Amino acid sequence: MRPVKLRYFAWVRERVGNDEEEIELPDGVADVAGLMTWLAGRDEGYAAAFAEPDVIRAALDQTHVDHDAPLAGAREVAFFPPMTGG
Amino acid sequence: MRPVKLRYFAWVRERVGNDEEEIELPDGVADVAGLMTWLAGRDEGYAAAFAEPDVIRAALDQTHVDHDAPLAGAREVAFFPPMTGG
Amino acid sequence: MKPWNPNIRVQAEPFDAAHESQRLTAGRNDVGALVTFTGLCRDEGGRLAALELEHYPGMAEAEIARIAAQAAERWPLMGLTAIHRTGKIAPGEPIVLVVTASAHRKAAFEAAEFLMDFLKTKAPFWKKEHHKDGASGDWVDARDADDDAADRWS
Amino acid sequence: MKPWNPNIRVQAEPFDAAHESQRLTAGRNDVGALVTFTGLCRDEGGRLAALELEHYPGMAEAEIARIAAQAAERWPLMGLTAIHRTGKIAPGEPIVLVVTASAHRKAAFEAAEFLMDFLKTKAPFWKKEHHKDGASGDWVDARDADDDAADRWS
Repeated sequence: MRPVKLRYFAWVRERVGNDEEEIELPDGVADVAGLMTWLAGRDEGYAAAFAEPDVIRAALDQTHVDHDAPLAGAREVAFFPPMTGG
Repeated sequence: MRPVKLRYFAWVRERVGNDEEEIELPDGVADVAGLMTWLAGRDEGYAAAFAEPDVIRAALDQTHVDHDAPLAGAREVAFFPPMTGG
Repeated sequence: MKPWNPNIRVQAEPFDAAHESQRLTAGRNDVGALVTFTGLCRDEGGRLAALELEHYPGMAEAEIARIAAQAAERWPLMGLTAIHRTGKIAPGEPIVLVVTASAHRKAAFEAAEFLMDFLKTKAPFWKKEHHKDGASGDWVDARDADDDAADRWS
Repeated sequence: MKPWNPNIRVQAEPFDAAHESQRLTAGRNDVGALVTFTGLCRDEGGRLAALELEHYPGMAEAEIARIAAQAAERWPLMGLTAIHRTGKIAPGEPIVLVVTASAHRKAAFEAAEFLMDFLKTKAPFWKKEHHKDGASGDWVDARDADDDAADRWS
């Protein structure tokens, strides 16, 4: 178990009901996809946020990553919908 | 024979030694190419201006035309090098 | 070419496109082409009262810097500015500015389009609609056309 | 879309790119993308004292209007400005301005590039170089790259 900061943006943030939190990364949660599955099981809000994980984008330490990216070493993990700036 | 205004620009103007003139279009000069051939025979300056007719662009009444365009009806004929504005 | 650093900012305040453009050419005689792109908030036929721009502080600046570095590697640029606003923005107001300077127009145009295509699809910003009837509307959906535009550069 | 007329000018005086851009968006909330291209006089590594722009009065304006009409037919534009200067222009000074306004960036970018490609190859302007050593230099040669750029739109 090690501490990780989680950050949520846009409708992921709204559904989770929080913009950031510190968690202890559970053993067995090795990559981004695994973390989303684990988060979806926490409560209804998280379940709604991560109901369609394929749509969610992730960043490790403020860099875009794919869902199979290992969490090893990451201090900040962010989840958000596809970007719509510009 | 009918009067036509001729206009020259850039190095065509410099070689001809004149920016515009009024001429009587000789019988037998029917298109832009024919007019260039006739002009090239006038003196050394015109010969230098029209030495490479393929390079010269022409406009009839301020609209770009090809060298086979008939002169019939045109009041203003302009000759100039390829454009280099912008 | 003179060395230069991209000018990247994420800010709530409006920007002055003219001033930002002039900065890239001031005091130099080797810039032949300057392209400025301004993205503005539309009212969508009178429906919208505002757009609200959320962003990921830190990553937004870092990601724009990564996109700018790619553009600078790909085209012979002499200057590059990218400014993205955050917070509530009313219709008619500017949201994003990209300025590129180069000796020739092809590089300046292509780099500006490249920057905008990747700002749209990679920079962590999200738009939410606020409607004129007072309702807080939906988050704007990502457009497939924007992904296609970004894909053409790969 | 509101009706609009292209703003086309051929003039010796400098232009104000910021003012011309603002004119296309002032008082309206449907423009989402504004592209401004400024072409500037380069000193070619310190060699040039000035460029002198000769033009064909009457035809220059008419030809730019024809090019603008083609752009307006091809892209859903909400405004278009094209200004070309004439006479002697010093390094660092602007020569040409194109501004395009549209709902989306693709149309604004493409129309601006189209306008510049055809201004270069079809509008009757010619550049002569004036050298720093006092010599009146050569007429600038037309570039094949400019013809190629124009050909890609056909």
